[in-house]
Amino acid sequence: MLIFEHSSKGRTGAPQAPREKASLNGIDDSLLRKTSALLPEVSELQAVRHYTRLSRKNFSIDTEFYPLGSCTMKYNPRACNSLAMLPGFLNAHPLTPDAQNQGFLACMHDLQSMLCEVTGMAAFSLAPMAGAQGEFAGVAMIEAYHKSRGDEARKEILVPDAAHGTNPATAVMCGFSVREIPTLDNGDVDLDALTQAVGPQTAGLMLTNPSTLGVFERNIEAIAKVVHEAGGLLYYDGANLNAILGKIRPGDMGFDVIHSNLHKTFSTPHGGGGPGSGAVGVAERLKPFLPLPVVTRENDRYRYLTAKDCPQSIGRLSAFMGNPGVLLRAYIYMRFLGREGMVRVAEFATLNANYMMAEAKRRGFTLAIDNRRASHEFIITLKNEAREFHVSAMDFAKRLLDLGYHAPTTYFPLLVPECLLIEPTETEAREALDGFMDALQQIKQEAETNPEILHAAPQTLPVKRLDEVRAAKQLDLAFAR
Amino acid sequence: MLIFEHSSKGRTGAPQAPREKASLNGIDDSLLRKTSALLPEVSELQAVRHYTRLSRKNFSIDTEFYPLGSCTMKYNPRACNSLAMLPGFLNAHPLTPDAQNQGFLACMHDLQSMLCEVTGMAAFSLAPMAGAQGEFAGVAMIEAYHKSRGDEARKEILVPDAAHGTNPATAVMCGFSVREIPTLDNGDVDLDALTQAVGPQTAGLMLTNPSTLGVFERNIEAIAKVVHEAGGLLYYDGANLNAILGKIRPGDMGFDVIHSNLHKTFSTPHGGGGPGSGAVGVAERLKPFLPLPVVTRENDRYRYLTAKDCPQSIGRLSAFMGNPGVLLRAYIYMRFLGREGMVRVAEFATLNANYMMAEAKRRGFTLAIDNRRASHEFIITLKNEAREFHVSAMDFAKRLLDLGYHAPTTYFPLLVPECLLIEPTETEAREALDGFMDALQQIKQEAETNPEILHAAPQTLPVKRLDEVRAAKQLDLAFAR
Amino acid sequence: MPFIPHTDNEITQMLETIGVDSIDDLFDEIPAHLRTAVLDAIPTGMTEMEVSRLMQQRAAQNSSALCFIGAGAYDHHIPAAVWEITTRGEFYSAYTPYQAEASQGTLQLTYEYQSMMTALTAMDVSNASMYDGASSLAEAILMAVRANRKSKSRKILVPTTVNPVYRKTAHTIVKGQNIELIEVPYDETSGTATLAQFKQQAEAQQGGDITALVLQQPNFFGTLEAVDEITDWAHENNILVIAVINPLTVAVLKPPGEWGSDEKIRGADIACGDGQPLGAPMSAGGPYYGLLCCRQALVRQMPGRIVGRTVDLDGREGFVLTLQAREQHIRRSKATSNICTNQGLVVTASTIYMSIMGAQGLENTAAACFANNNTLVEKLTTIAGIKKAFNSRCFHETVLQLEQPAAAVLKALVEKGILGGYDLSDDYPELGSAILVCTTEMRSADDIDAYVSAMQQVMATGLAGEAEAVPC
Amino acid sequence: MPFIPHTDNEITQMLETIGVDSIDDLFDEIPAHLRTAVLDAIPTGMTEMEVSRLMQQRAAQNSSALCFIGAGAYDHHIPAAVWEITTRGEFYSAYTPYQAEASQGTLQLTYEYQSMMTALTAMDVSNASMYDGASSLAEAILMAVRANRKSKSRKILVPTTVNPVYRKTAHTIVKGQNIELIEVPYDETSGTATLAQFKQQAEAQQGGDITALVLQQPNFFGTLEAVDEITDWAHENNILVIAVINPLTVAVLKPPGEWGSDEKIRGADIACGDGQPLGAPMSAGGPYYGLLCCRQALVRQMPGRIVGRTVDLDGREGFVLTLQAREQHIRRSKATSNICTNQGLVVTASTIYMSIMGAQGLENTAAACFANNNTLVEKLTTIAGIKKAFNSRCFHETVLQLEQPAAAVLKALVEKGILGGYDLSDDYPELGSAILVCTTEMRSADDIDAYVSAMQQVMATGLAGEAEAVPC
Ligand SMILES: Cc1ncc(COP(=O)(O)O)c(C=O)c1O
Ligand SMILES: Cc1ncc(COP(=O)(O)O)c(C=O)c1O
Repeated sequence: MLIFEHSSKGRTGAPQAPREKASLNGIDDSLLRKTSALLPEVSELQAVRHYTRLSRKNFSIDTEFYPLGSCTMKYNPRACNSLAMLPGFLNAHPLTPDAQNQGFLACMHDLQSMLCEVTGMAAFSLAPMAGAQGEFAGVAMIEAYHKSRGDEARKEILVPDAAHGTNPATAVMCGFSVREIPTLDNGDVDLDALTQAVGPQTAGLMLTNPSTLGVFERNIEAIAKVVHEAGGLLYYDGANLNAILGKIRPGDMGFDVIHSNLHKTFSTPHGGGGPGSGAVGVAERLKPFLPLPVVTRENDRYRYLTAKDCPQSIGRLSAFMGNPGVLLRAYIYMRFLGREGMVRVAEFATLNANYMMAEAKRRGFTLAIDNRRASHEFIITLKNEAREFHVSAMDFAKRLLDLGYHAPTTYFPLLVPECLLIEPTETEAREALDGFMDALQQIKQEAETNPEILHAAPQTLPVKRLDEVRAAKQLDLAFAR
Repeated sequence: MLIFEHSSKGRTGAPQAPREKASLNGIDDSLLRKTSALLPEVSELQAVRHYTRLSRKNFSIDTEFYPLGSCTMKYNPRACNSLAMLPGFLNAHPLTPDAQNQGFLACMHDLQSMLCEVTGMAAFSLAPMAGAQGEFAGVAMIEAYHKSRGDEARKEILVPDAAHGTNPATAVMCGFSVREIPTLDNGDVDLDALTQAVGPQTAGLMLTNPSTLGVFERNIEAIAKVVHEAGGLLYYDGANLNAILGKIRPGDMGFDVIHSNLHKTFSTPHGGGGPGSGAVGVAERLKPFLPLPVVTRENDRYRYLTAKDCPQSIGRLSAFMGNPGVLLRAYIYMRFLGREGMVRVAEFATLNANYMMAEAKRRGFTLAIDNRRASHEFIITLKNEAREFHVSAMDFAKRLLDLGYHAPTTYFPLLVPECLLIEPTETEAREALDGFMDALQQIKQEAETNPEILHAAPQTLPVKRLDEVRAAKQLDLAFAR
Repeated sequence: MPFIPHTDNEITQMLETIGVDSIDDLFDEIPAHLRTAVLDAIPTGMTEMEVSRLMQQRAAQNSSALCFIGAGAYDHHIPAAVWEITTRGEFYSAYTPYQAEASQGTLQLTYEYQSMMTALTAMDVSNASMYDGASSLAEAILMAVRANRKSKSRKILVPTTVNPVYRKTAHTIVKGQNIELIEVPYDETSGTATLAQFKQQAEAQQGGDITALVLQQPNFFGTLEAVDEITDWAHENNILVIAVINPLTVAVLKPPGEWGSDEKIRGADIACGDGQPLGAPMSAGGPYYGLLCCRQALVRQMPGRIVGRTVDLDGREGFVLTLQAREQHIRRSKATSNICTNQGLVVTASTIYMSIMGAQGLENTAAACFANNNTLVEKLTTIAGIKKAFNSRCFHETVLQLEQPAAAVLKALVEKGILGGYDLSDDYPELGSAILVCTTEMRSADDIDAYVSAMQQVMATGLAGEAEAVPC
Repeated sequence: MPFIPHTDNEITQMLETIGVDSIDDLFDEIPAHLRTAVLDAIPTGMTEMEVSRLMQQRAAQNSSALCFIGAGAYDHHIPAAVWEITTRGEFYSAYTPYQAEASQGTLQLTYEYQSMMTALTAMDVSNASMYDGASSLAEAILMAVRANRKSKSRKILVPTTVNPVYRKTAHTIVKGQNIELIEVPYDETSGTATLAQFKQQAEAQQGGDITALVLQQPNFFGTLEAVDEITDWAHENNILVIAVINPLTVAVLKPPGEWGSDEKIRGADIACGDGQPLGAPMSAGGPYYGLLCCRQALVRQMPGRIVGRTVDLDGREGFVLTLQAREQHIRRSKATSNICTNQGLVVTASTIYMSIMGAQGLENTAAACFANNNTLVEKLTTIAGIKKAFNSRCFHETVLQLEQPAAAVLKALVEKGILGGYDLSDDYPELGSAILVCTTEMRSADDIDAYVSAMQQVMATGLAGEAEAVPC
């Protein structure tokens, strides 16, 4: 039942608003609204009950194991939430003068420094509001860099075929054309193809390492050399930073610019879709181009750098400071971890992934890439099961839901058929991993003996399988009164 | 699965405690614990997930309509929670000097005053930590009052047969014997029986008005006269105060002492069993006997009265100030309501109850007391259904759970066979009342056509009907390792 | 180990299953000489007790002055229920609802959000959110360029009454795609963008081909634009209208879907704005969210996620992400935008907020903001040396011109516990010493009086000499 | 209307169904002359915005001084997860789990609580909570009187090392039932109750028949009682032993279930105490909860609710309230107690707290409290005019005797931001100017140094004359 269906004309959530409506005298009638918006008219209790009940129709980290590859669904410490919501932060107007905002600015400055240290970059801007916006900022900086050198012919961005969709989409938003670079069967980038692809038109290469195939790109130094020698820059998509945190730094691998999805590696909540943060870091030569705002420290006081301080900046990406509430949560999480905790994140995320991969193999699943270390994630391909038993990765996913596990990422990366991209993260206990593998094995047996169970899944959730085709054809995007 | 079953030896919820265990050198070995307590060894995520999931096995006001008679399950405004948990209150040590505790004490003083006004009493103590402790304090004051006058022969407390179990239990705890007074079919106390029962042995009468039968005691003035003339005092069990808030005051009815369950009328959460508050109010003559602490105001400053100030006090009932977090929530709620809101509480609680009662009658149910106004609650008796279809009030209750409604109170008051005591409260919308009545009617039909459905209920909850006999016989009260 | 549950025993067993001796072996594909040594600049880890204390100290360092700043972020009351429910684990720690059956909570809520947002704006379609108001304007412009196939110019008219940071942000984001944002100056008397100015700028362009125009209501100065006549003119000239709105004020102002007088082509084509006033705390600048609505015909140009209602195998109602072929994870380089993660949790809060407030609550709140601003401005302008910059009625913020230097006045006010407004001198030097002063329903009569009396004291003191002394 | 959803339309229809003209008619059985007129002393209602502001102001009036007071309530760290989960609507707004099938969350959690509490105390049975530590002592005494059928005296030995407010509360509650609490003085050198004193008091009673004795560990002075030898003596003399414990310190101290040396009759018979240190904020005094445990044989004398594990119709594990025949709602005047509502929500928090902390976490916390108190006391006693009152090792609070008047010293410390301890002069005049000083794990090395330096300054100033000037 929709909240609108609990409405009763004239009902209000008093006492949440001023009791009376003050006069709007003085505003020209033609500028005023004629009829009230048709919002729900419910009591506070009805709203509380409705949304409390709705919330329970979600899977979430707090209720289920959520091994969603590429998404790093780790535990979101509750203290990160409650401390980021202290009144001193919540009530701060974004245009508060810096002198009255020192507590917040100090956190942001520390966060920039810690991100620099753990990624090996020279400077960071916290402005981008998600990974994709971080990519935008990064690629825009690459563009600005070439332009500042009068190197205007560089109109192409290289992207491996395993890349996330945001990479090519970003390049296009920044005015570049995109060229795809193939990946070898062993998961590494095809270095020959890359060498042939680079040239004076190359603005840069966008790369995730470890890649979305769940393996570490071993030729990273050679790749960097090829791109740099062609005059291009190297962009690091930090979605998989969790796998290498404190183990190897993108800056040391030769990357010129990176974004970090703080909502992945640094455990800010995904919130059912966002908000996130895609903080961007750069090597020295790109520093002048960083998006604003950036926080600097002078004589023990903190202040925002302005366009006057940074005339070459690519500019602003949002009205204020990106997503401060997200940044605070990431900052708090990083202070929890400290330098020693950072390394452990990568270690145990990797241990969990490799353990599950070994178990998957032992239980007869086909790995997309065999005989390699998993990074913090790995891929099972169900192409055999699909061929033999006519069950799809989607069927496996839906059946997992029935068994109380969130499904892994399916059908990404695109080059692996019928794939499950599995990322357990370091915060899950071994029992959860084993339980999940048991479920997967059970489903495999069901696929062999009674594939109908898979096709009919899920059965235990609030709804059965939903008709997506109808949704797209008979568009119903808002409640019609 | 119990939290203990998620344990793994050596696992901890770091970083919640100091990393190292400091030395206990200096404490004699014989005083130290030899082996660690067998508590769960789980990660923070495991604990969060376990208890989040457990919570979802509860019915609650926030998720279901909860028409539990005598319990006043109204909406608990979320702001009462968040404001009572402001750090200034949460971090206050109970022995903070009064001068450093003025914000809290001001709230408590205001709360005392508002309770006096709305109940018509001369003074209030907020010390009792639930209704039963309020009763204890009240009856102890009655005892102290008689003793202070040298009237030591008064050893008996009168209690109507419809009374809540805490009433007789309290009287006994205070050293009194109990005599039950019968109730007439129309719900009023049997005034003749009362008149015969009173005498020089009578310390007082404990009464709820409206009574637990859901009707207003019309002879209250006559009752007061009888008891007072016999030298006894009148105790008001305030569990049903919600029904008359701002409409009639216990003090004006002639009561000498009352308790108010703030967790009912003033909407502090029931919390799955508590905490509550049973603030006690007294007429002038009982003022010296109030339990401590009490907050007073002198020259615009607030302070706790001590035993030195109140030498005749019955004393303390707890180590500190009763349940301040509960008191704060009640205070906040009362400020929301204000004087005009108080009256509306009674009006709409009564409207809802009478509406449901009319609907119940219309739908063919038998009322325990017919042709009277309902207070904020009323009683259906299922004695006919029990006789004809062999279904019990318990069966109705369990089947209601299946249909998404919490059951009304069953088998209380004891004198009505197979009863459902239904209290909707003022915060429920009409749709909820209608939905509940529809469910009740459906069950009645099921009882007539297929009583098995009732006997087998509930079917849709985490467990089916539980074996209470086995629980009491094969005691299993703690996880055995 | 913070948040890592592994016991020694388990580690050993897991390594055995994998077939390696140590965790370090799992990293043997990483070139050894690249391995990170120590992360010196990162402090050592803290317990929650220690972190809590640190953050409490930091939070306490922030000012708790009374806030009279608006300029794009507003200090409104948020019912306690909103964030208590929003931060329930099931909303807080869920991912994007790609697995629809396991995400009906988020999906239904988002559908309800879309329904509320279209009701508020009187537009046909809403998406599930963009990052913030400024970036949603940028996306609206990109969308207009894609949608207006008859126009080739990629020229957008943007009055300077549109929030300056919105204009800057839009510039950052659209400039790579060869789109030109053309400034339209405002009328100095009314502080609004007039139709005449729009016409003049349009005519100044060769060919007169304009792709879209932007109109903010209330505008950055708090004054009200003549939305009807500008919309009519735009539509007569094949110019798409992009409305920038404040979703709270739209509860009482004419919604963008009804702008214009011509019944046939009535309404803005795209509406965007920041959702912050509807339940998001100011929080030093975010997270907020960008609202983005459009006419039905433009839905396939919409960036970002959209939820649709459908049915399951049994015909039961359910909700899914729909029209995903617009998005980067399907369409990659041909997507309508690169956006992936949005601002879902803030939308959750906002949806609960709107449910609890209802239209009546929003209207009363908006009207209270208006009334409070009138009161404040009336009182402040009785002080010698303070006057309104424009002769129009303002909504809940107003530009005041001061005879003392704005920066010095604001600094002096801060010392008296008042955040007195936003200094306009950087963005609008032509206004001289001017500040933008905002009131919401949160500013009580006492607060307003406190401001007025602080301002009286400040203006009575000569501050001219101090103007230089306030660098930040 | 706050929290009332009725629209005018609905009211009319409902009144029609009932068959009355107005809501007022529903109150026509109430004598008209008794009807309340106006509630003058109650202010008019407020919006949430107004209430929030009021409460924020009130909360800000409370002091945020560093807390070195213990004396029964302790400033411990509480993981943020604890109350975030505890205040989920499903726990917060549920009733007592009488409908077991719809309350498995609360019931299972309570069973887990009972399991943790028995593990901590090494007792057989725990109930689901009493109101607080003080009232749980009273109930323990009542229980002992019911349980010790061989004793007729109803005399209870209570050393004065037991928290004075606990003794006062117990007196209030048990005095109606003819029970006598007999004080046992403490040893002035060690600050503990010695066996000799117990014996002396027992012998002083005619017939020597003692029903039970009470022993607090650590006692109110923070010193450690000789629990083994006193328990042994008690059991040899048919005296039940009631332990009063701090459930945090019991993580490292010998649990009451193991007190005594004799294997056969080992252990206290009843253990009680306040659960506050396990996850309840100090909150000006509550809500906390009373823990109450006993030997298996005494379970039918237990007051309060108890949860048992059982099975459902399908044999699946489930939980119910059990042994309800002890309780007032069944047994009425013959119940073990009048208690009904308990402190369930705090128990919920405490259970989550114990799960997250584990035994290791509790032990480390307790040990840190001990170490901090040693450090503080060592440093304070180097200041001239300050000495320890007793020669024993203290746990996390210590009695200090001052050569300046305690009240004046504490007042001077407050002005320096330090809540320096609890003034013992009312309760223990024989100790002269003495304070009880507490440290928990929350007091950092800096905090301790801040206290020491404040105390140095205070003690260096003559305060004698100010003693009178501190009435409250
Ligand atoms: C590899 C990769 N790159 C980029 C992104 C985009 O990040 P965001 O969703 O924060 O915009 C993602 C997100 O899933 C990702 O997995
Ligand atoms: C009529 C009546 N009296 C007394 C009580 C006891 O109050 P409490 O549970 O707060 O101790 C109740 C509680 O249900 C009650 O309904």
